[in-house]
Amino acid sequence: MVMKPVPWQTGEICGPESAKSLTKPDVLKRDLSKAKKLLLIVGSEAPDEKHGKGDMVDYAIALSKAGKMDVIATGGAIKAFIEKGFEGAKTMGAMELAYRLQDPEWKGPHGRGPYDMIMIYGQPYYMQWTMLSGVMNFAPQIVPIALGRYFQPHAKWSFPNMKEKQYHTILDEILELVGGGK
Amino acid sequence: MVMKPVPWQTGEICGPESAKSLTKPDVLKRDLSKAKKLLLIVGSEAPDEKHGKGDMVDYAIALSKAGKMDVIATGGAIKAFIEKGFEGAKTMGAMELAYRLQDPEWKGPHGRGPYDMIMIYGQPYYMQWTMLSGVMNFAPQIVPIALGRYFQPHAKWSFPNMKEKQYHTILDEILELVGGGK
Amino acid sequence: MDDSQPYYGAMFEGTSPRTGTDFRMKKKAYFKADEADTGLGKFKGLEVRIGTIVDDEWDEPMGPTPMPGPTTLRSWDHKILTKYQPSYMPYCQVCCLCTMGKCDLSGDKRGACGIDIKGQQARIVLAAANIGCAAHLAHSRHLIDHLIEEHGPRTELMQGPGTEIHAPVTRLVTGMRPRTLEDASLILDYCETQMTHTLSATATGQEGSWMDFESKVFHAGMIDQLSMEIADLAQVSTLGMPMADPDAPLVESGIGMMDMDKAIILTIGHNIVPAASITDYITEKRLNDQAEVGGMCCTAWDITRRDPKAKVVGPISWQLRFIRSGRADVVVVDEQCVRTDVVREAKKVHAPVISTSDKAVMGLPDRSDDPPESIIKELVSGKIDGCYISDHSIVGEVATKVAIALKPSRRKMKFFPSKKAIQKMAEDCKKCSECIRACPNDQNVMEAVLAAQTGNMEPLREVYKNCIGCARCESACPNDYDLHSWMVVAGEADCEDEKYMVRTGRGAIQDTEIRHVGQPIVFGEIPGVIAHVGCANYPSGGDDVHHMAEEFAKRRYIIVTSGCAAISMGHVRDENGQSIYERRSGAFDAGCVVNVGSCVANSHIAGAAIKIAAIFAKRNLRGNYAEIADYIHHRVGAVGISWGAMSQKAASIAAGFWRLGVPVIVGPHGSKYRRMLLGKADNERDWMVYDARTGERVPTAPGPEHLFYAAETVAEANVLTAKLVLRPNDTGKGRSIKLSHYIDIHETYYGFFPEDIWKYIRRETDIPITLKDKILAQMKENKWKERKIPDPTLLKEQVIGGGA
Amino acid sequence: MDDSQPYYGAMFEGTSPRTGTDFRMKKKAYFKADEADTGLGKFKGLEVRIGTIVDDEWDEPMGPTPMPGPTTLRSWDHKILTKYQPSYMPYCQVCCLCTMGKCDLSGDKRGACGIDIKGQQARIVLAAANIGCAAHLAHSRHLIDHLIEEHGPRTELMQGPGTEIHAPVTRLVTGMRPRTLEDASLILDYCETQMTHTLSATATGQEGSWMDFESKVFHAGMIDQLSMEIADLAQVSTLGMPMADPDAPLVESGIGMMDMDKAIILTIGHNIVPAASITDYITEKRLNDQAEVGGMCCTAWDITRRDPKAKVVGPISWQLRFIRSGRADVVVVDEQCVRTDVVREAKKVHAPVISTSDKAVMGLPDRSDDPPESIIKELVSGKIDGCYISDHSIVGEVATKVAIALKPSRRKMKFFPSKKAIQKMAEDCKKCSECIRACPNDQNVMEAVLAAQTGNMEPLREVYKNCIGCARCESACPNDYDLHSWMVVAGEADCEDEKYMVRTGRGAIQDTEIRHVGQPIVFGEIPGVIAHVGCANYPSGGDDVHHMAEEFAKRRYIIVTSGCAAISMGHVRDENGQSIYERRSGAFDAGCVVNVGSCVANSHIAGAAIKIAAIFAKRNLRGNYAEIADYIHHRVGAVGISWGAMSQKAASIAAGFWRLGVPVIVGPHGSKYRRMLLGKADNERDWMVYDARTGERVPTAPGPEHLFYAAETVAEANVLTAKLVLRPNDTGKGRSIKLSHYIDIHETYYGFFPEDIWKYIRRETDIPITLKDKILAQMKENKWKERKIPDPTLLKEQVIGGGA
Ligand code: SF4
Ligand code: SF4
Ligand code: SF4
Ligand code: SF4
Ligand code: SF4
Ligand code: SF4
Ligand code: SF4
Ligand code: SF4
Repeated sequence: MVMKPVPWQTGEICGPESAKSLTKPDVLKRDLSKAKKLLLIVGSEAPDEKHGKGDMVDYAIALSKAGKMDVIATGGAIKAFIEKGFEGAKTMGAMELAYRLQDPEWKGPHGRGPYDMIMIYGQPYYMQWTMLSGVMNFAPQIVPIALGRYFQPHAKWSFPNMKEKQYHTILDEILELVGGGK
Repeated sequence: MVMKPVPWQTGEICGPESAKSLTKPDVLKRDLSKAKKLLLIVGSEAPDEKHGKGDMVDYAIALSKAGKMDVIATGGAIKAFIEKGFEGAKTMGAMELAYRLQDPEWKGPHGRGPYDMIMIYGQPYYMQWTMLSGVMNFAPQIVPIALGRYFQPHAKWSFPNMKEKQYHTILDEILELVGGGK
Repeated sequence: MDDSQPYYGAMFEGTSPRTGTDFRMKKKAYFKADEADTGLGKFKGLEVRIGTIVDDEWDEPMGPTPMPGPTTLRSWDHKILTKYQPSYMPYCQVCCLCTMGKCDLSGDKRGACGIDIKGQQARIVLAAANIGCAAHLAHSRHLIDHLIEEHGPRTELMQGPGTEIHAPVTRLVTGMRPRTLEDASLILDYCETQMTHTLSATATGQEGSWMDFESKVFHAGMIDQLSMEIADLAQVSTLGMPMADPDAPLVESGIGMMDMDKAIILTIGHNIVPAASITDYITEKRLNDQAEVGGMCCTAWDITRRDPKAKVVGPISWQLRFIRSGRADVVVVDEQCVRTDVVREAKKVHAPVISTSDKAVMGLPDRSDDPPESIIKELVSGKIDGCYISDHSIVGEVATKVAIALKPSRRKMKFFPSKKAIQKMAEDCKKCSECIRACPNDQNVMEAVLAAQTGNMEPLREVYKNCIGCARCESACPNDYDLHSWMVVAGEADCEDEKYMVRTGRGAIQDTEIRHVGQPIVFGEIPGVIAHVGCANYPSGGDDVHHMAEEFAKRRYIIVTSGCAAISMGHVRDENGQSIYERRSGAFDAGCVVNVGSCVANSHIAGAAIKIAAIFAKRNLRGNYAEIADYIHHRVGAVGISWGAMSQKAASIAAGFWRLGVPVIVGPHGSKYRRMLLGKADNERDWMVYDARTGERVPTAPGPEHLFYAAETVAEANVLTAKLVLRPNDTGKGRSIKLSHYIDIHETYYGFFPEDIWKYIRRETDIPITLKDKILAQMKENKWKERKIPDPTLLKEQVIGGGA
Repeated sequence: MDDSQPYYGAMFEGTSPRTGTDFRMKKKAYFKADEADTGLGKFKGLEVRIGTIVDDEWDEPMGPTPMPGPTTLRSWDHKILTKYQPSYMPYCQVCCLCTMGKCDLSGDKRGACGIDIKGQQARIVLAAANIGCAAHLAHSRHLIDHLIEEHGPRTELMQGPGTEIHAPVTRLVTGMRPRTLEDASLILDYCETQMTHTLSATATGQEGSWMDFESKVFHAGMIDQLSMEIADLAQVSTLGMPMADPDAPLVESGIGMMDMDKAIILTIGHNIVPAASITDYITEKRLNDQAEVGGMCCTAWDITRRDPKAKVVGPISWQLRFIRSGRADVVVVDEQCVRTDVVREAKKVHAPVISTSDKAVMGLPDRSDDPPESIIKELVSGKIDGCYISDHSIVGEVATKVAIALKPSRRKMKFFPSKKAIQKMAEDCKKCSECIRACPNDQNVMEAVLAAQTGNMEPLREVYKNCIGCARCESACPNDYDLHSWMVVAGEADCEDEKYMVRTGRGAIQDTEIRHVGQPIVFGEIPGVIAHVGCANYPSGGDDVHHMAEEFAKRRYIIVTSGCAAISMGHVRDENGQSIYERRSGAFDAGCVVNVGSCVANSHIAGAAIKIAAIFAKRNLRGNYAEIADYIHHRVGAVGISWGAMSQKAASIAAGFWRLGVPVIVGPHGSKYRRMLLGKADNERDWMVYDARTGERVPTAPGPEHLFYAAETVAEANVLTAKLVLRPNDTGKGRSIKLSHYIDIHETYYGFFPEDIWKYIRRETDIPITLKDKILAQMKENKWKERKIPDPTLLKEQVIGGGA
């Protein structure tokens, strides 16, 4: 099932609505150009996941800078941001976040919302699945983009269970796109 | 959703297993060449559905002859076969059939089984959906091919919610394939 | 002592349900006599709890299984389930019941709890049966509580003249004769305990075997049947309903029957209590010329049973069309079969909603403790969209006054768009097919909308006829078209013309009627008893129910009916303008159509079958479940049909019949119950029975062939019905009558002579005379051999002399 | 008269639960005195049904809501649900509950019954809560039936010394003091009725509003809590378990503790009755040197409560590893948390299975009526894989004799493959990832298998540590590898080393203990009561539970625990080889670890909170639910944590706490319960309370901030826990203590000083002294203003003088 846009955990089928398979960064262009406020959500697994010479927290920092995105760290990932000296991240619980995003007027902990696009990775697969279900079903104003390696059906765009190497390559391409697009 | 391999009735999502989209008859070749005993199952809606100059019962008769397939008519469709003077069809209930097919030694009313491939159309969409679920889950020895216009996720092969015209064209192509293949 | 046997006061202590020892002999010693004295001030409470439990006047000996626990009848269930094995058609391959999931159960995978896909399907069936059972049981409990409150616990329970064996299901299951409301309450205690047990088995990490899940499904069904009998018994005894009356009144029915010159109160649901408060209020205050009450679903039957001036609007699928039409000035909902968006829908037509049941509060503000005048004011002013009133005694006043107050202004409003407006709106149709894809009946709504663009409303009208009124097409439409309303507008004329007379529910069947037909039924000379029950999820309109009923009534089968099916059956007029109820008698006899009443009354259908065993065969009923079920299964040619079976309740009702060995047919949507119970006609071993006279195992023809079956079409249902009435015990004459009908129906609907007649011929007398040659030829071809007609049973213990 | 009030014998007639009129004044006249005489022979049965119901010796006045119906507490629920709104995360966008479906509920679509996706999610939550409640309730019923049978209905209920306020939940909910088993039975009648009502609301066409579904979820949770209290009360009273004993014995625990020189009987489940029959038999026949009993799940606690020689093998997720290890010579399952494939798994290691519960018969042949000797013979010979025995009294003999007979031959068998063999088999791995995709904890099983190819077992051992023992990886593997067994082999040494001493369940909390800690808790000086309960669906091993408990115990919070969490908590040894139970006292006091016992015992945790209100604040409990819940919510800094919450039972247990206003945290898998109950900290209006002294509406800090929350990590859970213990009623000293801990924990786990401290400062005395400068700066930055400390309540009627 690698490289197919089917739920990574095999039982986690959802409903009729399902994400589009993100295989080329370019497909995001349209949505990116329409988005006004972007939020990057980074979960507890990010510090332990390698990317390039650093980890997925470093990637978040880079992405945030490139795309001028606010960052919310969940599940304690904030500690890694702080340790890396990054000031732009705030902490919130994943479940709180999934809830508050449903409010189209919610300004977020940075006070700069409401957001109309989120990029997300780093929570346990199944937990992100439920978070995104909340967003998909009750926050239609938000375009959710899942940046984890495995397919998240409740996003608008999600990688189709990428091979590891390709995954990291496309992440870098997205970083470029986001940076270039703004 | 026309021309996409998603369940026609939008709520009828199934599980992780789902049919492959049948858009070219050729893809059936492999399965057809492996199949030893074919059964054609025709439901109650067939007599009312046009195809070419006749209806889908005429198509069944042609297909049965071309592919030397036994025919079982469900829900009273048998009457149309008899009225058309076709002798090769037997009648059974759809639910009985879905059950008996699960027995790998079942010889069927023609006494010529067990079947290892079925082609099926003509039952109400949702009812065929459940029949095929029984087959997919409990009759792994059978390759089920759905020949209705709308996508049946529990088949092995199914049309992806075809446009009407294309649908009838591909049916004719399949007829040819089946006839030619044997 | 068997631990699975629950403890019910002093009733059953010391009694093993397996050994069948007479429980009255076995009172335990721990009740001290002096305690009865000390607590003299407390007697009132105490005394009430017992009533007729210690029934010293009943000389029928106690059978082996009074008040069975969840596994007491397991061995009977296993017999049935071996003969009719579940055919699972998973409706979903995953399980989402706990947080170890979702578990993928496809292929031979197991869930994190160890369950496999068959176990899972069976578990879901059990969950559904429990939910269905809970619905009736909670309804029954509410009724009993209310009636005890109103009439006192010692109020006698009656089923009417000629029903000496009253409450046959209760006798059979519990070993009790319920004589008072207090007894009824005790029986519900038992039911609630059992339901808790069977529901608990669905929890993660409990039952694991599909067979045992299914056995518990049967148990839930039996408990359901019991709780329904109690409910109807109680309401018939206290609320002035017809009592086992074949001449129950004809009442008006259909949308066109509602008198729009009066204020209209629409009642929806199943619980007579609030609705009765309305009709009583209207009668008492002599407001009949100002207001009238129409019912939908079972409440319709129960209000007309109590007050024949009330009207039956239609079955469940008529809810939306009727509310949307704006005809109702106030909508009163009680419980079950209520559209969950009723408040939203009624609001569109400015009709307030009064919720009267704690099961369906619908988010409405609670006004239970307010004085009626203030509630009325709030509702009439539109300050609130509706309210919840738990005190039924004030519902009548509030609903009536509100309706009368609102009527004048509401009659000036128009709620539906004109055909012109529809034509205009239709022009923007996106041709996206979403309406078709959303329609459970696969109606081509889009085509109809496209036709409407040109002013042709006929296709929309056609859709209306096959429509179950679910509005899924609407909510799927990206243009937010009120598609269902459009159909109703297209079918306006049909609506107005909906005027029928239907016979309201008569309640139980009389012993005298049974005495009259018991023998011809058991011998097969009345070819069958066909019960049309349940909801209105029809694949193509309600007329089908009438068609099926008429097909068999005219062949002198006994037709019994209840619930929405009974409404639909009456909604067809013949060339003389008469409904089936006008044409046919309401007696339990050949060719008659017997409406027992609302869903809870359908327990009388089982009751009739049980009484046949008691009256004709003189079998003991008391706590004697397996023997009686075995009797019915082999001798009583009854078939249940629930053509529009929809809910969990229909599932549990069916389960009650399965445990009695009575086959049930549902319409094609019933395939979504995701498991059938099917026999294998060609598997001779499956049709062996003991001959009770000799103990021999003898083959019989496959009859009834299936126990639960979703038919694709009316044609299939009719053919199957004719076949499912066959029973091993048929006499030659009975068998030949049944076969003639089967052959005739088969030829009519399938176009050819059935090929399996020879299987059902045991000896020459079985052969229908007029078809003798053809059948003899078939017999010869199939190497037919003569068989004996056994005294059939599946129970070894039924063999005379114990089957040694 | 409120119709939603059910009728319970003579108990409550004439009493409105809303008005609170003393019910003893209101007996109705329909009980005729002479009837008490006529039926003298029947008294025995009658008398039993009542017991202490008419409790003339209890001078506590009846509160407003004895035996509440499904909507009686609705207005309280709505208050809570407005403050903590559901955040739904649909686990499935469709509904498959009836045959009008499946309905697509995505977007703003509605189902054919009119329901929308929020209503549907709430309905599923209600169904789950009902199933969970049914599991405990049916268990409770079984216990009570059995104990009445065994000990008689007048057997007194006791909770032990210092528990004058026994059964606080029962008092609160029902207004009754249950004094005998017979009373307990009556209370279960009430519970069963309520559960039937709430379950019925899930049927198609009943409740429509998410708010009302959720209110019924709370109702089911409350009923669940009540039934659990009754169950534990009954077993503690009769089965020789510790009674509210802080010094309950330490018992042996862990796989390594099992003495393989003896025959091993493994008991799995929740119902002590069959397990007790085994330990009793062993003791009676002096077979302790030949056989020993180990328990898994709650049965483990309950057998060791009865017999400290028995052992606690491990939590639910240990089932498979222990069975597969072949150590158990016979497996006895009762009910709940039993792997549904236990027969299949036990068969692999030639261990017969005895099912003892009608909830989990597992398809086994029924041997209930056979003599023990013949059953033993069948089981020892392997003729049957196991059997169902409903008569618990013979289970002890059968299980023990079978285990002893089988032991010698079974000890010679080898059940696991060698590491070598694993290495060999691993070579064929298809690298298909299916094992990873199947793993609920996303374990990289494939990598571990690939490592095993080279003989490196360490990765498999790592997986073992994070594994919940579900075997989904295995059933997904196309090579049919016994992957879970491989992990166990890789972790063999860890297994052998699993040797711990754990304190068995003590039962209730004493009034004297409450008297001691009531004030410091309410004032906030004991910073909180943290309850670790529930199942073992841990995201990364059971050590986390120990870690969380220790983190707060060392800060002098009171740690309470029960069920599998209590086992996991004890399965970590410190540098001195001691478990947390050895290090810390079992008293209900600061820094102690209180194991109340099995899951049903966790009702004592709620009981303790309720007793604080009664003892410290002298509030009346009797039928006074809303006031007490309001009290607890605002004053008792309790938090429930169910880190491995898995089942429907965990859901209903949580719901019981929600209705009491106590927040619950679950682990990340808990997100699959598909709805949280969340507050909005920044929404000032949500945190307004009445000041009971003045009637003013005053703002408070958001505490507790959430009511139901799935934490992603231990870090998040710890930070949240520290915050959720905050209560509006904290004194200055209490608040400053709580805040110090919150700050410290926040800095430890999140790496920075929390930014919201200023919100929780009401006046300067709230500021932790050592951090004063930092906090003052933060206050200034946020334009802090002084606030008053109210006497907080959400109930207008609690305002002195009625809140006019
Ligand atoms: S109940 Fe069993 S199959 Fe269902 S989700 Fe839970 S573990 Fe999986
Ligand atoms: S309202 Fe009628 S036409 Fe529309 S989806 Fe439902 S059944 Fe089909
Ligand atoms: S859903 Fe609406 S817009 Fe689409 S085809 Fe149907 S009527 Fe037209
Ligand atoms: S028959 Fe079915 S749909 Fe009709 S009222 Fe009864 S339960 Fe409801
Ligand atoms: S069982 Fe029903 S609710 Fe659960 S995943 Fe399947 S379709 Fe969805
Ligand atoms: S219960 Fe309602 S939403 Fe669910 S399948 Fe039935 S009609 Fe559809
Ligand atoms: S048994 Fe352990 S490793 Fe395998 S799927 Fe279950 S949790 Fe994962
Ligand atoms: S599922 Fe089996 S074959 Fe596939 S990767 Fe895992 S261990 Fe290898």
